[in-house]
Amino acid sequence: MSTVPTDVKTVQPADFKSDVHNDWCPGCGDFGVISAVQMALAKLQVPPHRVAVISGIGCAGKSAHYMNAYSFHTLHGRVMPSVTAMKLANHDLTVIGVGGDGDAYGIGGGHFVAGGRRNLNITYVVMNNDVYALTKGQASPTIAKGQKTKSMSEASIMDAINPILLALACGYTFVARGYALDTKYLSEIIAQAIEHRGSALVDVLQTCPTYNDLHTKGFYAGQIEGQPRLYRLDQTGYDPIVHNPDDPVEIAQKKAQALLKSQEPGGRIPLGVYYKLDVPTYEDHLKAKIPGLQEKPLAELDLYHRDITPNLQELM
Amino acid sequence: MSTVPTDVKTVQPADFKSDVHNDWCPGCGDFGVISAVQMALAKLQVPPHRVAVISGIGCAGKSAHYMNAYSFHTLHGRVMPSVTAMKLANHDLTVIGVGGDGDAYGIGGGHFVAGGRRNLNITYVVMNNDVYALTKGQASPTIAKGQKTKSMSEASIMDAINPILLALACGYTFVARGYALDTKYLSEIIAQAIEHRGSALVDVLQTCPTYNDLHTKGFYAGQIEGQPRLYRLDQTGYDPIVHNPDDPVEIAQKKAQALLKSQEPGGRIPLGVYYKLDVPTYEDHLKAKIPGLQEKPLAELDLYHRDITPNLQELM
Amino acid sequence: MIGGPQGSGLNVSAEILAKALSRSGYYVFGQIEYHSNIKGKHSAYKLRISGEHVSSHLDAVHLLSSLDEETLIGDLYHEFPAHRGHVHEIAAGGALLYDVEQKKFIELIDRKDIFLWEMPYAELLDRALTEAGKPGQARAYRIMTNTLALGASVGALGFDFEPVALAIRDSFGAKAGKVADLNVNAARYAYDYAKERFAGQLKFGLPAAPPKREQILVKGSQAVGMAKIKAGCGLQTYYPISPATDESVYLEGYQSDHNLVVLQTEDEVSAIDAAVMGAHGGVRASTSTSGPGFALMPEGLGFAAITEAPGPVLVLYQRGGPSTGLPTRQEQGDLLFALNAGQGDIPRIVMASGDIEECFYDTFDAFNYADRYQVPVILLVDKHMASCYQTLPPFKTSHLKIDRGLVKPANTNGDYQRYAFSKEGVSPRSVPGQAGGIFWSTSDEHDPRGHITEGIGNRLAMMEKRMGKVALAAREIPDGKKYIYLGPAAPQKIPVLAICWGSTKGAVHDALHHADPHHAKYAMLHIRLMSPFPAEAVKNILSRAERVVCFDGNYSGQLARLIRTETGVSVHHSVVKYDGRPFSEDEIMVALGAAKAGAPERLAISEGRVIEPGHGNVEFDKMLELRETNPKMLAPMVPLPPGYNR
Amino acid sequence: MIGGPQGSGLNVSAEILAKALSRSGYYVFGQIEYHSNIKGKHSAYKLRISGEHVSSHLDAVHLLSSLDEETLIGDLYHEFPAHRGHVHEIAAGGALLYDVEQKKFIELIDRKDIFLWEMPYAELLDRALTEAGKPGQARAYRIMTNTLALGASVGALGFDFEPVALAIRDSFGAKAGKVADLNVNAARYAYDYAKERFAGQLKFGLPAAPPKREQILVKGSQAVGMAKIKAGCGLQTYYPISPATDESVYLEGYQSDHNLVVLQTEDEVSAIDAAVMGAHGGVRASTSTSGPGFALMPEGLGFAAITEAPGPVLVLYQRGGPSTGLPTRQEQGDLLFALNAGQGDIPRIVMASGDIEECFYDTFDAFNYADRYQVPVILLVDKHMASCYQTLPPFKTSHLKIDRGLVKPANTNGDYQRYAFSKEGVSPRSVPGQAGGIFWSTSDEHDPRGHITEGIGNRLAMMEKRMGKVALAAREIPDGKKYIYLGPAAPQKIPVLAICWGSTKGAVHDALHHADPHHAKYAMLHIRLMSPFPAEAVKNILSRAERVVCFDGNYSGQLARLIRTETGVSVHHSVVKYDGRPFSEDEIMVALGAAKAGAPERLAISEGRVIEPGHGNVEFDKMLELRETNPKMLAPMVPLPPGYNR
Ligand SMILES: Cc1ncc(C[n+]2csc(CCOP(=O)(O)OP(=O)(O)O)c2C)c(N)n1
Ligand SMILES: Cc1ncc(C[n+]2csc(CCOP(=O)(O)OP(=O)(O)O)c2C)c(N)n1
Ligand code: SF4
Ligand code: SF4
Ligand SMILES: [Mg+2]
Ligand SMILES: [Mg+2]
Repeated sequence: MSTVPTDVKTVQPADFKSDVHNDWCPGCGDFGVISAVQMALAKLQVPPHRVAVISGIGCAGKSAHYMNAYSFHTLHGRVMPSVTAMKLANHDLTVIGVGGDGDAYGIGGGHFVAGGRRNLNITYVVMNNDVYALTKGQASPTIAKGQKTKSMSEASIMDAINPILLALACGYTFVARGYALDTKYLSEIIAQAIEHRGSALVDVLQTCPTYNDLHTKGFYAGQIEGQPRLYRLDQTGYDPIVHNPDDPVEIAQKKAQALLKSQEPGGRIPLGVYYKLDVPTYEDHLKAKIPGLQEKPLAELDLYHRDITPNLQELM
Repeated sequence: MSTVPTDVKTVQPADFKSDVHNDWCPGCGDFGVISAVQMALAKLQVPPHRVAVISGIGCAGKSAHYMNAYSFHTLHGRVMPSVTAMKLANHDLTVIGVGGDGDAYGIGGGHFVAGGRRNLNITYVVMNNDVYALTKGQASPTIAKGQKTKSMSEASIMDAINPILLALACGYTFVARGYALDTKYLSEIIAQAIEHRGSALVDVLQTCPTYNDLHTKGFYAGQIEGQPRLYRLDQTGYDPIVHNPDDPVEIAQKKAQALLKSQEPGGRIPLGVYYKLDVPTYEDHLKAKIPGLQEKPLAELDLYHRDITPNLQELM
Repeated sequence: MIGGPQGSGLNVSAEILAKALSRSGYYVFGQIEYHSNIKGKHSAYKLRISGEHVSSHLDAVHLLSSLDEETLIGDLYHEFPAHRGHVHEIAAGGALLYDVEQKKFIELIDRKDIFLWEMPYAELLDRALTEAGKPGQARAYRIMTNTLALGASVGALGFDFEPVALAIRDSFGAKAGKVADLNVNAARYAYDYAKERFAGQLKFGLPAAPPKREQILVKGSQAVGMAKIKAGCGLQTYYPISPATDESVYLEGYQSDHNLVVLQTEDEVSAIDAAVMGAHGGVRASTSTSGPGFALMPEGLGFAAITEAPGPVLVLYQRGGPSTGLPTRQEQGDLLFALNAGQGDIPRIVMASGDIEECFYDTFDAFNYADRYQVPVILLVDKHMASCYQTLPPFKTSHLKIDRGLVKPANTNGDYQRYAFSKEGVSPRSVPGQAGGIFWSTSDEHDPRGHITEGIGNRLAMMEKRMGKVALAAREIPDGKKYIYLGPAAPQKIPVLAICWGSTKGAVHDALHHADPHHAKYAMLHIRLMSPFPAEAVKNILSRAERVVCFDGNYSGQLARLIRTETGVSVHHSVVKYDGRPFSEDEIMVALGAAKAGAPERLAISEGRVIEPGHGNVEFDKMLELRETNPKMLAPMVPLPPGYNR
Repeated sequence: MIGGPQGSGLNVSAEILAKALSRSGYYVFGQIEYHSNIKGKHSAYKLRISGEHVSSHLDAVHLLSSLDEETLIGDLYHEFPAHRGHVHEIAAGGALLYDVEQKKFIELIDRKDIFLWEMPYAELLDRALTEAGKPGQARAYRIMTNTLALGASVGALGFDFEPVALAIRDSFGAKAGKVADLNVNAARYAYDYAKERFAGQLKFGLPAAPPKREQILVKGSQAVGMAKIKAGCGLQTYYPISPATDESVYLEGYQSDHNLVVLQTEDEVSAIDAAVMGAHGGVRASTSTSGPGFALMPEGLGFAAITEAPGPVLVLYQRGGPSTGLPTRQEQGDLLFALNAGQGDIPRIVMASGDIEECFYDTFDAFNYADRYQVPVILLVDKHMASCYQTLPPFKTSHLKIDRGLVKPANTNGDYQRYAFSKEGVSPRSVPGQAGGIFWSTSDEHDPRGHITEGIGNRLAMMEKRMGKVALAAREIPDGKKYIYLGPAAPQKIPVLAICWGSTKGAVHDALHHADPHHAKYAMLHIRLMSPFPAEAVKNILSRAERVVCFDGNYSGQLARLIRTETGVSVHHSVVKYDGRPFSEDEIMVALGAAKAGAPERLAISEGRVIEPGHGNVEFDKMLELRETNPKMLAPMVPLPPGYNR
């Protein structure tokens, strides 16, 4: 991998911090998520200039500005198309998508579906706060039926999207969940997601103290029948990995297992990796088809001296 | 239900046939699907003028013209938003969405996701032929990785969408699969879907003899290890019904069961109902909130004599 | 004007003051500038208080109440600061009310010509808290500073406290009680303190209060919402977006009262499609959005047009573009997009409201047009109009008539054709569910029955039918709804004609009213209907004008371009403003003055001045210099309200 | 012309004939009309064969080869028939080649002035089949009728068979062999039969073949595709849509040869966004679509513009609108939409190719503009241009130069600003992955570093920077790429000026070339660059013209409107065509004649005539009458090719 730094100095999380003023609300869970991304990249020793961060629009979408990396704060819901093209342009970059839950599962729903099918080697971190925060707290697709935050004018009468299950259905080959305020563990999950060869979704439970008074720090720190609401899958012996990627039976079973975990009775919420499948990526398939890509990323190939004589001859 | 015919004459499938010339290719599986819809409606004795058929764009999209009902041949991928609004405008109508697989799971993917969350009492019949037929057979989202129909310029390098699993993930409360050339059974499934109170998806395996030379009549009639490729779930003792809709555990289990059936090892394909959950519909929730709807559908209410004096007083 | 960080409640305070003044008979116009941010970034609210009707703001500030340092010296904590505070906006003889804690920045202010009024907010707050049994908690309750600043402003202006106390209580609604008491008390301490020391010093005091009347204090988004209710709208669809969301949230609050369904969709593609299908389904349907949302709607617009749906009504709240642009700032940049959105030739009606009153009546008419002509109707409003807050007489509704257009007669002998060619030019429509009214409908070109056909004769006839409806609307819609002209009657010459559209009308109207109430020198032509455009009438008026000055809140002079397209006439001066802020009354006169003095054809205005190309860079560099020469400052942090949940 | 049901292979036959003629030195122009349908509906292919270069079709048909009844009498099996066949299009002295099986419809034809040539296709086919060892299978192989018809046409024209035989073989590609032999044989039977009986009778015979040269036979979609390859395009994104898909399918075939990635996206929103981000990512990126797809792209366009991406190049294949409209028919209805798509003021370059050669060179230039000005570039083409098939000299490429615009210098001292204000007006760009080149980018308004800001000075400067790039392009792009003028040099007067754009150029060019080769009476002004518009130059030319006639393939006269917007000049006649078909050479002269004879300002053309309002309804009614008075006919069924899979 060309992501190994070329100079001696090791990469620190702080290297990924930009200088710009951060205008998130005090106490916003997004701070934790962006730190976790920075920690994960440092852990993997990817130099900042080999990273492209692509975010949508919303509070979460502002993340791109807070990263020191090639950063694109794109359009509401369009993280996936942008991530896709960036990776195609330069498959040697570490490409990370970041965005809100409305961005990813609402307006971006169609792209989210297609992104899973492609299995490009990218990571998508979704800051899931159950609301459209930047537009003042309307219901987002992850708010459950019957729930009403203080910002909503009425309780939701639609079912919530289950991001884990949706990602499984769309074909993401790495599906995980983290918690914004457990930054350290979140950074481990994100590091695994980046290391995973294929499309990785990390849905992050994010507190929005300004608008979401249901899913607060207190809520997540709560207990259910004497057990903490949040717990780590990797501490329960849960095995998310498909060991034989050629076996459709194992794939289906591992998906079913993840499905059951994602709708756990009683309301406990497992954190960690729900599902992981190692199969060739989209780039692998492209490389097999397009010889130049075996040598260099597209953006580095000389495409400017092509000879179209054969194309013309075909038409004679 | 106001869908019971008011006159004596019973409704026949032929009553749902329009007079217009049908320009599908000879042998197209779509003929079977549209017949099945007509048979289902006749079976349920819904009079044609109480039915709204809304289709997308594509070969499948032309269906609306071939139905004798209030018929809307809308836009590519926009079946769901249209279906939603028609049902909101008049919740007493039987509203049926029809469209291709590209329409539903490709360009319409985002709407498909949202449609599942809403759980309006509608039925969505998807004619799934693995190709974008009307644009001459490019890969659609349901073509599997590595497959190449004669119309595709190269084999797909993306995973296929599994419509059953996607629908489960999105929250459709009735998820089924039919086969275009088994019109009779398909009509039974569609009738059940219409009768179901909630959002119903019927994914129909549809042959496209012009472009899809992989999934042909012969293919579907084939055998796998001496067993027919297609078989009926209801003949295997499979129980798709969530018996206690208040029990999240049962819901999760029934979804997991459906997931496993939808990716059956060996390539056998079950037909029939994969999943069924009876919970209040979106209209039910709306009715609880909006008193007028308890009496009449929106389109029949007199909304034209509203008094806005209180609204003005609030601003004084 | 009150300036401070977002989330600190300054807009609430400003609107409380406006309400108190309105109830006392004053005419009020409120304008807010804020960032696309939830908490912390700078916001400023201008209130104009008058003894006569006003519809615009002024550049000059007479009393500035500062809630933070940024109001004083700008956002110098950025690498590229965006502004230098508001002190320079204070007119000579005006006053600055500030918190004693901001003292060190006051020293940087070099204005001998204004009053500098210091307030010990923390101390006053502490007094109120102590009374409420919470001594020593002033820091925790810092969020209440805005209430104290409100009290101080009122005191300094010498206005009565009681109406303000009432308005504060009202703002807490049903849950009034202790918190309201605390707020009223705190405000009163500040009021008393300020009144005692500062009242009566300002040379621009409050005018005499006009006689009390029934008046409403209303925002554009509320006017649109109310009109939708009155017009019988059954289905409103939307996807959240500034500044359009407010209207939908307003409507959400009335779903049960008025039997109205508000549908929050997954995106704007869905929002418009659902609205189109709602219209086909038999209800009046509408959607509201702003530029980024509208950018996803050309598809649905074409669909509505070709299927001849009776609607939807699409309210487009323009904001700063391009792209996400300036989400919370003013621009009138979507005129040409609205007129040309969608492939092919699309019949559409495009209206543009000029003020909050027009918002109400235009919205009502829009539904009638949609039904009568079976076309999509776009109503252009803008951020300024949506969020400005104005006193108005309550809307009259008794004369409003609903026209649902041609509907299928009950007996059509079983041979109903939804797209029949007809003498009226419009085909009677049927509503799904009726016996005998079945029809087909398609986004493809179609025959009278609604089935696809590609035949030439049918194509020609259908195109003429669809486009003919716009020509029909042009004939039927009365002139007064197409444009408003205030000036010398024909055949008299017009020395200077000021043309405007959208919210600029308020500024132009006020400017001319104050400068030349009888229109001896200046006439106003306000365009309300953009498609079909009143080309002949405009051409006639233009032909009488000696100097035509056209105001556009965008870069390219879109209305000026449209006028040239429609009439072939080039305006003499295209005045443009593209700095994300609305035209002020002052700026209108500045531009008219420059035009008379022989300014070039294109005339850009910003911050009260005519600007040269490159002016932006000069200002930009000045700001950098300012940052260098000023002490380092910290970014404002919004104090968390008590009980703030983390 | 050859007419028959879709899916019957008639387009293949026509193109085989074109290839044979082209290789023999003829100039050929092929035009196809087809339905949005896969199999069965009517299609017609016109081939114009000439001894000199031609770029358009004629209305009059000299030889009509009919593959079905519909070609003879129209689609009278519909409730509302769409057409009445093509027999009336045959010029006096022309001929109709038909199958003996169609005899009963021939009796209905009342044309004494044409030859009626009957062919026993089934019998001839049977002969060929028998030879191939498949006697008696003529019904099963009915699909081959088109090959026989091809042979018959060639025979009747008296052209050699050998080039045709070769072209037939080529059309089977590598898999030639027995099937190819069978087809050649069948064609030869028909050839011999027809040659013997009919050759030499037509007064319009083939012209003498020009000397053989290297020439290509190419469609617009291929020319665009080839130019993308030559320009170094690295990423092409698309979502299938007629008539744009052909280009992407063409490119898909060259992915491995040329290291090109073609990405089929989930929709057009994604297609444009991916293209924008590909451009940011360091590759030349493009997307292609038609109206319904473009309707989903204004969002991405604004995004490209505000982030100053070096692209993408967006090729917009116009087709019949509005909405889904007429998916496979001609229209030039998206000009104003392309120019105004997107909220706010968006810098963009909009080009419009006039013929297949321009398609090639314009596409190449488009990528240079995208890089040089860091703006989105829209290239307008249309269905006619995309699918017409023309002989041309092979494109010259040696003079083509790639200009990737300003890029960040290697050493920027760690303080690189992606959106720096610069003298050039364009900021040097960096490519992700480079050390020292990190930048930020946002769809919000931003500072030079790419971070969000809402400051006024910065806003003004950034708007000027972005819009200034279009002004820069206006200065740099040479005149010849902006417009083509053929006519008297200044200061001479121009008696009649014909203005055109897009594929209409071919018809205008041919018409003037034949009517007035030295431009004594008629001059041509073809507009190639729509934004920035060459306003001054056009104004100058218009000022010399005594009568200006502007041709628009749309309802509202979009180019005429644009000219008025940009120059203030109204053309004397706006000639519009909105019947879903391209202008023919004949129609140009008809319109020019009518204009000279004092036609009204708006002049609509269809089927070779000037039409009055209401003409469509008259034609529509005529068709109903025809249906009533003719025998019932069955809808055509496409014979299934052998091995057809069900
Ligand atoms: C096309 C479009 N529609 C709507 C908006 C307005 N908008 C800005 S942010 C946002 C919601 C963001 O919610 P989410 O993605 O959950 O992010 P959060 O703010 O909660 O972090 C919306 C709807 C937009 N920018 N573009
Ligand atoms: C916005 C838009 N993009 C593209 C198209 C072109 N288009 C028409 S039909 C079609 C594909 C239809 O495929 P599918 O939905 O699977 O239906 P099928 O034809 O296979 O029945 C496409 C891409 C369109 N009409 N609108
Ligand atoms: S509104 Fe919520 S999500 Fe947005 S910055 Fe504030 S706390 Fe964070
Ligand atoms: S192309 Fe395929 S899907 Fe379309 S009509 Fe023909 S057989 Fe049916
Ligand atoms: Mg969110
Ligand atoms: Mg399909």
